[in-house]
Amino acid sequence: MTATYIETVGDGSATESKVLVASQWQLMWWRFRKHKLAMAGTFVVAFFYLVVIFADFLAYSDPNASEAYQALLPPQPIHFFDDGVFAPHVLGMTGKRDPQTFKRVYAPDPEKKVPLRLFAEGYSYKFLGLIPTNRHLIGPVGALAEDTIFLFGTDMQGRDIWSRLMIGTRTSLTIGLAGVTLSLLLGILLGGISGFYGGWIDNLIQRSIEVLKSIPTIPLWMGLAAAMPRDWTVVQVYLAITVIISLLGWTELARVVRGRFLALREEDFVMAAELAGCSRARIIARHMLPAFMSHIIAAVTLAFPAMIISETSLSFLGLGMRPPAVSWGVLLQQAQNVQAIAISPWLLIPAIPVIVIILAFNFMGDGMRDAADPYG
Amino acid sequence: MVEELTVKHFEITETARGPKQMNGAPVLSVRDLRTHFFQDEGVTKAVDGVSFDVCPGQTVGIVGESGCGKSVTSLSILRIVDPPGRIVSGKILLRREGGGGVTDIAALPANSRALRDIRGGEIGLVFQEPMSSLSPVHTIGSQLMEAIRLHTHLHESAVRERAIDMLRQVGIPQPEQRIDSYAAQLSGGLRQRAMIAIALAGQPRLLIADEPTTALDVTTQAQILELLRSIQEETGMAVALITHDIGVIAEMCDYVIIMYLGRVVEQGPVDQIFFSPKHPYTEALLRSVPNVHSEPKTRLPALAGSVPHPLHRPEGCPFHPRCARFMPGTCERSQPRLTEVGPDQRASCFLYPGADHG
Amino acid sequence: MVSYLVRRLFMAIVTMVAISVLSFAIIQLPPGDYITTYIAQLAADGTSLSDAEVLALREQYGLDQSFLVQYLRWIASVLHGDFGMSMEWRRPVSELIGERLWLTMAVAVAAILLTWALALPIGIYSAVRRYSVADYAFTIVGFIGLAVPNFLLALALMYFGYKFFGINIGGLFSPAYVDAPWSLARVWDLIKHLPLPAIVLGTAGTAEMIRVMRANLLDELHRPYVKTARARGLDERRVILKYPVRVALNPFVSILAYLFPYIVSGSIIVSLVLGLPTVGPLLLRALLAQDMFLAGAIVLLLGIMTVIGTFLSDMLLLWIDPRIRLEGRS
Amino acid sequence: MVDTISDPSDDALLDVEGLRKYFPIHAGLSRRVVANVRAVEDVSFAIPRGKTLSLVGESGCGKSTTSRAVMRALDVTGGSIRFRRQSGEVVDIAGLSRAQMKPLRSEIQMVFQDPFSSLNPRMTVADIIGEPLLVNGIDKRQDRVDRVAELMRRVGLPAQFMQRFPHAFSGGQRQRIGIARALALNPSLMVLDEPVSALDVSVQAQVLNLLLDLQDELALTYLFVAHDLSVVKHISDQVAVMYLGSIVELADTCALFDRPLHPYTEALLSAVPIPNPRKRSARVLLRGEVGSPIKPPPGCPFHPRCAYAQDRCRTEVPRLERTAEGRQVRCHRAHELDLSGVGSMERPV
Repeated sequence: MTATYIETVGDGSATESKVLVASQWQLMWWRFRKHKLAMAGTFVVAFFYLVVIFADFLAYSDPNASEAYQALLPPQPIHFFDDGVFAPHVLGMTGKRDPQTFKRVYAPDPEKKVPLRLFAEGYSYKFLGLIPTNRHLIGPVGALAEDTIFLFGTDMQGRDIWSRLMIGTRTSLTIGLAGVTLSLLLGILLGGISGFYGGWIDNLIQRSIEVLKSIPTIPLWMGLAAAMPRDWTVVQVYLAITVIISLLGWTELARVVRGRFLALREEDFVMAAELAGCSRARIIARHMLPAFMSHIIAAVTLAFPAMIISETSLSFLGLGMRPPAVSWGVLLQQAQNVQAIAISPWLLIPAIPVIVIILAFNFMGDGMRDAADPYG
Repeated sequence: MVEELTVKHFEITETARGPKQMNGAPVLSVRDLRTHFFQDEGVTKAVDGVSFDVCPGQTVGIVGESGCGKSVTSLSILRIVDPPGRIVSGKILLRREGGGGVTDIAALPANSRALRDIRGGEIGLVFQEPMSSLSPVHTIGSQLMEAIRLHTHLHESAVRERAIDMLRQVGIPQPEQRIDSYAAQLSGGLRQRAMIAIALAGQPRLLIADEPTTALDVTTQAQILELLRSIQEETGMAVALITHDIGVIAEMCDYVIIMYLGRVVEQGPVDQIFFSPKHPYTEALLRSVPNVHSEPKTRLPALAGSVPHPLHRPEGCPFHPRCARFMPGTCERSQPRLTEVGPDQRASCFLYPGADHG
Repeated sequence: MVSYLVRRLFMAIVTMVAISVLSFAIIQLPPGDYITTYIAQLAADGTSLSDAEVLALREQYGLDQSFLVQYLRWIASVLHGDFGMSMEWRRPVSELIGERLWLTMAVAVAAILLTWALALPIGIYSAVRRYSVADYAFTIVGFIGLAVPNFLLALALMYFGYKFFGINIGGLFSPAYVDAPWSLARVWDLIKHLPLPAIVLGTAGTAEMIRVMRANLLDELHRPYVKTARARGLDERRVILKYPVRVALNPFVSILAYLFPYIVSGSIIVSLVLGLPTVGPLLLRALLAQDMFLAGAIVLLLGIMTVIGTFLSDMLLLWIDPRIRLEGRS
Repeated sequence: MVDTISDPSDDALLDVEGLRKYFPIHAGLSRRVVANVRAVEDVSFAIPRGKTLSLVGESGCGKSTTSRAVMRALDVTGGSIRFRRQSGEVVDIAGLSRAQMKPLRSEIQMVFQDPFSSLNPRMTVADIIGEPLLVNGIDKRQDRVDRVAELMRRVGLPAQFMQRFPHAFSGGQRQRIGIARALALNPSLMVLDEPVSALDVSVQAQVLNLLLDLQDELALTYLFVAHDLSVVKHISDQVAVMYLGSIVELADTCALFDRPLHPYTEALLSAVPIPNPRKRSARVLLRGEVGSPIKPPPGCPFHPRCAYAQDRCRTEVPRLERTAEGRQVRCHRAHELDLSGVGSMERPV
């Protein structure tokens, strides 16, 4: 008799029985995996955070070392072979004044070869913030002062854009991460309170969110950012900017958390748990949190782009991170002027990672949102 | 392999069967209809070789459990199956009035004028959930008047009159005011009445009612069934009633079609189906239905197991894993074909000669 | 319906109050106050004030009072149209803002209109022809539109305009009209210059709105009421446009309410890059110079503009969705 | 208005008296209470140990709210709910706090209507059925596993499916899991809230049979909530018919079905479609719609739809009266009306 209750579904192939005992994370992963763009986005994001971790190692010259005579040098492509022999090098630049415009014009000089090597010596830093070293991924063979490379060219102050980009990536992406974390804490706290207690407090928080969302954010941030004392250190500014931009992200996260909370509160299985004698803490930890963790992760991923855009925009305006700090926005400040870009288009290179990472986060978040509810 | 249903056997010129034979040739004949859903996980054969007739004035009941394909059948008849569903093959033959010949709805171009004239004009449709079947942002009247304009040539000034009239006919009190109501402002019963009015606006010769009372309370259900019956008496239209409720079938229908996993397992006049079922599924299904006449606190003769997921339809006779009269070596090998088992009654089961290919 | 209106109006007022408090906080936040700055300015001009004079000044401006009292005094004068003096320009704030506010408005409205004009048809098309080549194309373009911060888009357009056409495509007026008095010709000149900033500002919003419209419409397309509309013999095109599109408009319009502040925000930064004579560059300059009365006034006025815009879109919602009109009546 | 109707017999496991549950309606910006939805209004019934009482009625009649109030899944507005504990002690649980209810939870369990939302999709069947055991002090994992396996076998599920997730089961099987979870703590009272209405016809019968078997073996007491009168007839010893928050009639199953005393019961019975094409009965069709629970009609709440209503019915609220046979009915004209029931007849097939 019992045997007749066994589903035909259950007796199928190996993959079928795998599904039957799959936890929600497995089901979500299977679904996420099918989303090609999301997978690609995930790899890109992972790659960028590797850059964050190894930023100093990937840079090869001090991001703030400036040489006026090397201003606005164009990128130097790497040549891998020299007369058919594998000998990676870049060509040095010689500058001369254009007799008509009196501007400095640089041209690669085939005579001046700067040989490159892996794990070259360069400026000193602490690897992973712990181990003092001066080795970098690549660099000129000898640490001679005149042997310099500028893979992405230099800016107006003659600083190496490649190295600055590596360090700037670290700043911008950690600010994004910190801002998201802060928003998340605010969002979970306020959204959770809103959803769990309901009533007037829910009403108050919801109305506050409505008010916050209808305030134009950029002028406000600009005001707040401008109010930062000029003498603050880089770290203080960094923290302040993080707080300012996280003031945007939490409303959406709070909305997601509250919505899930309210939906779950109505689920019969939550009531069943209560009737079984589960404590409030157990119900939240065992029944509610697992059901919306995935939604929160997706919402967090989708909150990243706004954070990154905010930091970049503020810094671009000169109201965010300030030199000597380096961030994507600070780098793009150099590109504020059309004439400058027209003459030195490589100043726009820092825009590429901004766009790529935002795309990647959007793809990843989209895939996560689709996979977040494997039982839907 | 799936057996070919001989169309000759179902030749639509043949006189219709059932208690209302005097009504002549069937208004609708479905022949070997197959509607499949093409999804990532595989192909769901929601309707897989279904044939039946509906005659004027007749009420044909299509009954079955979840996943049997009864609703997809009704959507297929009007060609409104949403992707990834698609009619793969089969004929849906509509006999036009006054010797107007026969139209194969399945062969008409999508969104063609001819097809649109049939929708609402020849065949009306009423759905299960009246709330979601009515637009939340349009008034009842606007949807009803739209249907009237589409299928009559009334002068614009008369359309509203007519709409109010129709609302009154389906038993909506104060139709002059209700016509400007939104669905959310009406009770479930009134909504379903409004739905029926819209379906009848083009004076169709066939009304397909897809679980018209499932979402309603039992006393409201009684009112709606009564309304359908009286409208049918007045207009003589044919009704195809799709339901999972055996009681509703017994109350309303002349002819019954029992479906299981996309296939017709048995069809016949209502009396024979209830008092002389031939297919083991029909028999087991009828016996397992609780009844207000039964003795309290007695066990029901239950059917074992549950309906398999349509993606995992068993080989051979789809019912064989649950069948009490399963014959190993036969039932799981090939699909039985519908075969004559009584006067105007057919079943697809290997218990009866003619069900196999030979 | 009345309760909805009252609630929205109430929210608009609360939002305005919140914005005014925040604006005043911005004025107050920097270390020192108006008088300190003023004294510094006078000192730079060679005038120095005695302590008694400073105290008198402080009293005159109420700077010895609490934040609340100062705020109320500021609000009271703002309500009389007096936004105070700009320290940097030594002119009344209201005079400085003047037409820049209206131009900001014009740019924002142009961007919203463009967003609508593009997002609505594309969103509908993408949903109805889901997974078609055009749908994929729009989706990809939309993703990129979402990913490019608008100041970068502005830079890129400027760069290409400069590089390939040798023209400066910034500004809202041709040189001949920059300082000209208002006339029909000047308005027409303005209209001719609006599309570029509108595109720059509207891209991200358009991409977002296409996604919203597509997703909502996809949700609605398979509802039974669409099937019943089809089943009564309505033409496919009219089925889609009259029913699901109409229902999907609701979330589309409610997002508009949040689009407005977003676009006003964006206009600040885009104006800087494109050199538009809106309040944006003025605000940045005021902030960098700590010209706080000017900055506070701009933030306040922008806020009020968005509140009005949001309120108008709420009214639009009321108009298109009978469910909101019916709310509270049953 | 107080009706003392049930003399609490000694063997009653559950004795509900004068139960009321109002839901306040808030309006305006201040969210003040402008009215109450009177979901349950003066409901009284008692269930003897080992018996089944069904609450029937149409949507919005208050049957589900009543069952949830008995479970104390919500706070009650008034009345008493006396429950006889396994220790023999009788407790009025109507006023107990959350903490005070906790020790009683194991004795009153529930089976839900929706087999999909009632099982946490993120837990294995073993965890779902084992959770009540875990939180009630059965700490050893092996003990729990053994008990879960036993429970699964008891409800007709193969124990080797323990590690599967709910999505691997069909609706009927999920409902069995829900029953096993409810049984885990050896309750004496089971509240069954429409346990078969979401199931296919063929599966419905299996679950009903299972419930009947379990009651026999474990001497369970059922409070069964349903809208389907055929199902109710099958499972119940007693039936209470509800209309607009009140019980209008309560009687032994056969008595109620054969000879209803309340006009609403009569209408309800006659509306049930009979699965017998030879018996297409004439119906008592109700006019109009159910009244509003916020502002119920004056007098008898059923009078606007009642075919037998008189002037008195329009003004005076009828009291719940006990008849000689131990039936209860809330109708002014109960003693003079001769109403028809479903009678009995041979089944087809």
